[in-house]
Amino acid sequence: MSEPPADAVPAAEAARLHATWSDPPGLLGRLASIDHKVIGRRFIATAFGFFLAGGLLAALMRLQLARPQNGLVGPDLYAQLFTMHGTTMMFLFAVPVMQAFAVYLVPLMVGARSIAFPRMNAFAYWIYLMGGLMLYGAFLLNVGPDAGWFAYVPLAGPEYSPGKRVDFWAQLITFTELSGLLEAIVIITTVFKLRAPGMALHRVPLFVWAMLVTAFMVLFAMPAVMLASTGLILDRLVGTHFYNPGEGGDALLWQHLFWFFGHPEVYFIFIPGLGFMSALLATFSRRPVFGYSAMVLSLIATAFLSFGLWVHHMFATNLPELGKSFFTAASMMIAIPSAVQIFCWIATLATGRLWFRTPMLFALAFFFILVLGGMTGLMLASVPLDLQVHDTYFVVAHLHYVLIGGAVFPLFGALYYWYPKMTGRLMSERLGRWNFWLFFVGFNLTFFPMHQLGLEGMPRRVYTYPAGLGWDGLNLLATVGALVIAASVALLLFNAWRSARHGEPAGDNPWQAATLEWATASPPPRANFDRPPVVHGREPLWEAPREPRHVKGLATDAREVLVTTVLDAQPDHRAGYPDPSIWPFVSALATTVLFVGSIFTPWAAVWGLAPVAIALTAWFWPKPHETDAHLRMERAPR
Amino acid sequence: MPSSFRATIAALTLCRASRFERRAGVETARGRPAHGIALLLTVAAVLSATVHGATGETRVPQASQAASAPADPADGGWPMATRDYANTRYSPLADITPANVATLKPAFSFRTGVKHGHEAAPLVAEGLMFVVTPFPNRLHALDLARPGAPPRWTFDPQPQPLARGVACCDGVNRGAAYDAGRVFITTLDTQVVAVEAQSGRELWRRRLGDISRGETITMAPLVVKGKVLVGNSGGEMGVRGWIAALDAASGRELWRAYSTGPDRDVLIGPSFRPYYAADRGTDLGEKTWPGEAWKTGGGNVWGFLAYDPQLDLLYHGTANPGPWNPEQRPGDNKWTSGVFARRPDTGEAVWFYQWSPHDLYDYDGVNENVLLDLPFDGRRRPVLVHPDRNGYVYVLDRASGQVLSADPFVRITTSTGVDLASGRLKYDPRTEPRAGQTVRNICPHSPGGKDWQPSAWSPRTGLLYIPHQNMCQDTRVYETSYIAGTPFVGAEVKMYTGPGGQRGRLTAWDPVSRRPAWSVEEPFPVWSGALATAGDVVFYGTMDGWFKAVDAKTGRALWRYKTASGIVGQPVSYRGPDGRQYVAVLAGVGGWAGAGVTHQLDARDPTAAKGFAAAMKDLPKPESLEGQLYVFALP
Amino acid sequence: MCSRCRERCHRPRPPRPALGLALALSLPLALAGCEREARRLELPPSAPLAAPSKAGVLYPGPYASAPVRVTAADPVVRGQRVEENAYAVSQGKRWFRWFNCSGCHAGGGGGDMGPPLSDDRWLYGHELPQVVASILQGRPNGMPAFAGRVSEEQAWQLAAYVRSLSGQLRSDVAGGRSDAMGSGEPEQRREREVPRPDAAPPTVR
Amino acid sequence: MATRIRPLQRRPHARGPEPRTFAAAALAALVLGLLPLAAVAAPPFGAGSQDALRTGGPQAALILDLWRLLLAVCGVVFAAVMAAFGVALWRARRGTRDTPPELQGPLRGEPRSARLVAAATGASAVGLCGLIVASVLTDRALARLPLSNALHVELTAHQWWWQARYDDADPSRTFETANELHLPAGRPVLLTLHADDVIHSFWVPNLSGKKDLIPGRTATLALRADVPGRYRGQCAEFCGLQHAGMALEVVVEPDAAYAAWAERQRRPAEPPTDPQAQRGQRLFLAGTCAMCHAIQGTDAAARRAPDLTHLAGRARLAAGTVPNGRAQLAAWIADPAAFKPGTNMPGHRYAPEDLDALVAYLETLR
Repeated sequence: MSEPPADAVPAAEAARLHATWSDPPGLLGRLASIDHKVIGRRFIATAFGFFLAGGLLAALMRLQLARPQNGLVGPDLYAQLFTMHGTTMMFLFAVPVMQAFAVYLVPLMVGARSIAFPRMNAFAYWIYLMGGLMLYGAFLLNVGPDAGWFAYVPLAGPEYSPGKRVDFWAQLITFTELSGLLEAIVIITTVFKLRAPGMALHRVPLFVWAMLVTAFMVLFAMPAVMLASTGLILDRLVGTHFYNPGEGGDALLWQHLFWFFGHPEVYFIFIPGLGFMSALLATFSRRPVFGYSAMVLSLIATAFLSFGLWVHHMFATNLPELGKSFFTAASMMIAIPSAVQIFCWIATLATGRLWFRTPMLFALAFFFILVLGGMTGLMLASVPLDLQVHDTYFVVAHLHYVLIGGAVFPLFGALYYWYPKMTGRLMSERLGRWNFWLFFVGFNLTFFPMHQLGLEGMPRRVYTYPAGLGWDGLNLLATVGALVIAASVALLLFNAWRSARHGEPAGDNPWQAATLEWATASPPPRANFDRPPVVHGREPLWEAPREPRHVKGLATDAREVLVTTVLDAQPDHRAGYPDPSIWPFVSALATTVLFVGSIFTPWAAVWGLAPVAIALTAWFWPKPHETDAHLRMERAPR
Repeated sequence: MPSSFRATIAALTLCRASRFERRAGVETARGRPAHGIALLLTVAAVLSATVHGATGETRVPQASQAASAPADPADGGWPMATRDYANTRYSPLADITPANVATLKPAFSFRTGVKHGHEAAPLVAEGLMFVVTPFPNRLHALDLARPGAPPRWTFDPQPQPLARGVACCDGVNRGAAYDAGRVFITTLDTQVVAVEAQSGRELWRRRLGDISRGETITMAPLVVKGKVLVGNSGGEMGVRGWIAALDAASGRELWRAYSTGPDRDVLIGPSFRPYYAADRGTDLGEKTWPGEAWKTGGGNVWGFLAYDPQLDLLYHGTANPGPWNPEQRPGDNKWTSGVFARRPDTGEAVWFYQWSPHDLYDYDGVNENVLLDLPFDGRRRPVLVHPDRNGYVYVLDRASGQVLSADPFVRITTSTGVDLASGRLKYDPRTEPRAGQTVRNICPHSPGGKDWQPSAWSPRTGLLYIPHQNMCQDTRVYETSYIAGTPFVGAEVKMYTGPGGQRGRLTAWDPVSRRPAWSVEEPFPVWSGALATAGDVVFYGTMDGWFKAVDAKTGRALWRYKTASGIVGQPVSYRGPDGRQYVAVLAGVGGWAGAGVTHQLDARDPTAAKGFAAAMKDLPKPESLEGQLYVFALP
Repeated sequence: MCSRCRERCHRPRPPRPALGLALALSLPLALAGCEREARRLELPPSAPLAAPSKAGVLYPGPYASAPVRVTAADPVVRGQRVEENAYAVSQGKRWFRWFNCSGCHAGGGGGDMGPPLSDDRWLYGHELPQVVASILQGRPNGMPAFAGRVSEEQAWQLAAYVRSLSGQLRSDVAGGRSDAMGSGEPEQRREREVPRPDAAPPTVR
Repeated sequence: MATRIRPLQRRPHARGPEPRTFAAAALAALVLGLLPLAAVAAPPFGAGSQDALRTGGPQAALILDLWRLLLAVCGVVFAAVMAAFGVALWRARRGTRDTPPELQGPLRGEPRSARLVAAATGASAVGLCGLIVASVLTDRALARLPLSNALHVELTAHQWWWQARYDDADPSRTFETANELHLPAGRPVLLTLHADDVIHSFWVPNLSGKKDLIPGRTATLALRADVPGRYRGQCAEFCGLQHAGMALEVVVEPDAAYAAWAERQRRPAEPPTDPQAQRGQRLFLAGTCAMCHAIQGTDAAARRAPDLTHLAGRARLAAGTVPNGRAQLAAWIADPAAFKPGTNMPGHRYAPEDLDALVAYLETLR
């Protein structure tokens, strides 16, 4: 496999392709870029930036809680800290980073020239970035949201959250919703229509399946929170009564809407994690994951079930008992598809040939942490027990076990795994192991004691606690653990920064993995594949090559992609592909003005629309030379 | 008999009668006037027979003969706000009839120069008309004998201005009382002042309450057996209600009965025999309240009082418990929103009945009690007819306090009826206010099916003419603090028009057959009192400034006159020194219902004036906010 | 929101290369804080105010001719700038309900036993110190004097809220709707009522 | 802790022209100098007084039993999964980059793995059903707490304190208290829960699970405390600035002691006899205090802050956060924000003798 392929592309053709798919030069060109790899890299870097910011806030909170009656942070700032931490991690890191990886990887993994709706993809990124910067800008100006990432009304409502803090939060939700929904459409379309010929649905890599399922979940869950946050901002700004029990609204309505989104949201963080796991385990076990169909069905089942258990966040409210029992059952039953996947992976490990590299270590840690988090999840699903541990540190422990164990560990593994593809260089293995072990130890040190703290009665979201209740030691331990995590993350950053220059050159396929992204250069050329591959099985790079190996006939002097059918990925037609454009960026700017303006006046929804309309018109305005080029390439079907 | 001759006789009788009365009142402190009255009654009976013989009918139900004692049926005067002890507001004058009322013309007029709601009834005695204004409670005596009735004197009690800040519903006054050559007025800052009728000289004055705690007096006093009876207002300020008796001659306080608290404060003693078991027990005025809530529990006495000389019983309602938010006062909250029968000499309570136990909506129980003798189950019974704010017309045996009947005269969603066995109002839990919740469709609204505006009773038609409103509301109660001198309400209210689309009504109610005979609709609440006359004409005023006359038997509109301001006063009818029948009313919009206009409240706030300002925002701003007396007569 | 902050917040976010610059620019602003959003939870306790002579009773104040003692140079207002601070105004709203102001002036300020606060007539002056003086000193026609009964800080917050009822405050500082039965437009949605010059303290009507 | 003033939050930096901490400290010192330093009566809360694992009543005990069952089952499952995982790791062959990928097995199908996965999945499903049953049964058992002769308490949560009204069929026997519930041991209690402003959550882990108090809604919670003792509860739903400072003390005592306590609570406050306390009462009634607090037996009847009729009988001030003693009381009155930043109680710069008198009065409210 190491020898150059027999049908190597002539250098001239490669150069032409490169020129065709390149971005225009200069700063403007960068802003105009619609290359999914560029956008994906930016997306990932931005998400990690927010991860660091959110982590810093968490570290501050842990320092405040290190000892009882600590005076480092007052209640006002603390409320902003935990709100910003939760909001950042959920809306600005966990969901976007998964979509970011998808933006980078999915087109490569399905063997596509690029991503579907590339300008929309760029627009989604810019919106996300601007939303995040808006939130942090507000935070720095002391306009940081302070009603919790869940923003329960009436505390987050107009009467008890004066000023504009919660409005910035609600508008951030609008930003991330918009970005998330657009990305979901982009990913779904890419997976459905731009797969390499031959990659029928039953040959789609598990990671791509996970991202597809996630995208569908986003599509169904996000509108709920979009409604909810729009209602909130209308209540606050216009004086509507969605959540005002005094005028026919309901404070509990917010909780239903929020958790109808909020619980699936946990799964659209977790399911991509499962995708990472499958990718990593296959490569480092040197075999395909056992039980492909079971895995896919489990993903889909998880997605469906995840919409049926939002009420377990609300057991302490006064709801009918029968309903609660139903949600107990649903919350427990969702463990089954996850269990199936875990068992399949164990079977994979047991029958594989294990290669313990850093990505694999992160993947293996998943088993310990996620299974533990899953167990506490079962406990939280039980109504009576939840009534004791709900809103205590037990839940804090649980959710970090599930989200960090289920998503961040695989994510770090994924970073180590795909870093060479993105940069062409491997990350340092030695630093990676240090990184892993520090993270693993620090994580457990921080969060395991919180189980005990919660059972011993420590509620969440308290900026301090009295001495003498038996919480002091465990809190200190947790703070020490948090510092260890901080050290570990610093190491990761250092590793990434250093390896970008000094890392070992990776080559096309440093892990000898099976999926299509490794079939091209590292980092991949502008057009992804000099010749788009044709697929004959689930593990295209592991299977013996079969003819035809490549797609032929796509234009090289104009942007053109091959569109295939949804189920069997039969070549369907060639489609012209958009050129880079500055307008998505301008549109995002205009949208930002609209969104931020509507924090202060509802009229922004009127005058703010004008620039958005202008930018969108310019974006979609047919350019004669593009139309001509596409017409030139048109051929009658033979 | 030619009518001019009849008039002369009547005028002569009037002059003699008043002279006689004055002398009797001055010379004998107690008891003596009865002789005079008896004498007068004889004369009157003869005269009345001749007068009424012409129209030739007497109806079965009668205003209690005994109860209407001091007001001589033939006497064309109007000595107290409701004319007689029985609260009938019935004038025996019959010159004005449905046939000629259309020719009624203004005779003279008088401007008071005051801008609050003029809810008072002008009084007529000794050839003078006494007009008491709202705050600053000036008393004007108009000389009826002189053309144009120019003021003879004006008495200014100079009440403290800050009383206006604690008066819940505009600084109104509901009238004075005349007795034996003296006029008694109450002032907003809780004083009772006795003024010599002829000269306007102050005889005595007495302060009965503390305005800095929110206490005010708005009611019309009643003079019974040489005692001036008054009660306080301030149920919206956490003021503990009471009724007090002052010696009419000296102003000395003879007794004071509270509406809440231990029995000794309420003047409940061994002779207290309430009809229903729920009202029996010791210290219920304390035990039906949590903690010390009774001390700020309201139960004020600000409605019209009634007196039955035969039974020697004084009847007075008690107002709503405070605060409005019922959750702050679990229990029956005795003795609020009910009616007491007391001995006027000692104040001792004889019986009590609670219209609205644990009142949920500010349904004060102070509406007038009209004392009648009605046939009930085949026999004539002394009864008390009471159209309550809670929407029922009650008929009680006024000797025992037994409820004989209770029938809705408006649409009611707050209760489903009155259990006659236990006497208890059956609340509808669907409209029960609960803290933190907005309860919708509460009918009638807080001012009730009918508020203070007194009804009139015509013995000729056997109908009770109830001026009332037809409105509903949404309420949200919340926990409120008692801070002395500030409101103690704990409720926000939005009012709106009730079913049918008209906010006001004049309903003619037949208490025997227990149903309305007819009803006239008005766009605005009928916030004025009613007047019934022996000529079978019923008068009332509207808040948009019309003074109207309708046929007592059918409700047919007969006549109307547009005044410069809305009418919330009480029309009266009297025979002038010239022998003619006059009808008088004060115009001057205000009161709770008119506060939005009077005080230029902001109707954009639906809770302004506890909901009334916005519900009345289409009330046209009158030509003048100042009060004006209108007196009408046939040409 | 302080106008500085508004400009900043309205300004579209620069792209990432300029992030550092933006952060550097916003740092001084962050240090200065955005006046609207500050929660001054630790203000020094108010100085004692003259307490009324009779225990437990709100006494009416002197007539309006009494000198207005409170001025904008007052340390509390100078330190707090209540009318630019959304939290202070919202606290004022809290006190408005707590101290039964709403009982006399209605929940939305439309007036009841007391005059409306949401219109253009200011019987005793519409400037913040004048409103504070009205609250503390009382007014002759029934407004009790709250000096000694509320802390000075509370009085300023109350006054700021009272002014918001007629739209005198910036809409981003004034409060939103209440979690209660609606009592008119939320303060932040109210058009500013231009105080009428002719509204003078009424004599006895 | 017992005798020292211990602010929940130390001020990070003094602000303004005069250093406030210094002023408060000076004031407190002054008061301390004037007052004989009374020993604080508040028994300190020890470890375990707010602890779901140490139960004081049947509701918490039922949940604790369920917890133990779930812990055991989940522990076994976790151990089994980890064992399988460990065995897999331990037994699997090792590979490297150059290990040729195994494709044959997966293509042929792997019946042994399939059987094992299916069996494990089936076992999980059965186990989960068991857990659901156990959970539902516990839920039922919780709902079946006998409520005959139950004590009815209306609990209203405010930012940031608890208002309690002990109901009685006879309304004059109802009484109010705040932040400290006394419950008779062994007698069921039915709590009716309201919220005045935002959502709060009632939670006394030693006695029962939590229940949210939601504005506009009414919830009930039944519990029984069998083991006498002092328990600590805390608001468990984020409710704003002083969410952390919203504690609730629950004193479970034998019937007789409870009855005596309740009888004491029903009585209005005695009028003070000592001239200093009388002066304090006048200050209380004439000042800001009476605008928010109530003392039965006086004109103070406001309801925006805890009822203080029997303040001196309580172990702690400020919603369970400050031990109750003269010095602490004085410091709290002078500058509440030093203890609970964001509290709605204003600070007071009383003259020392005034503060002294006020505290002397409040100390009489037994």
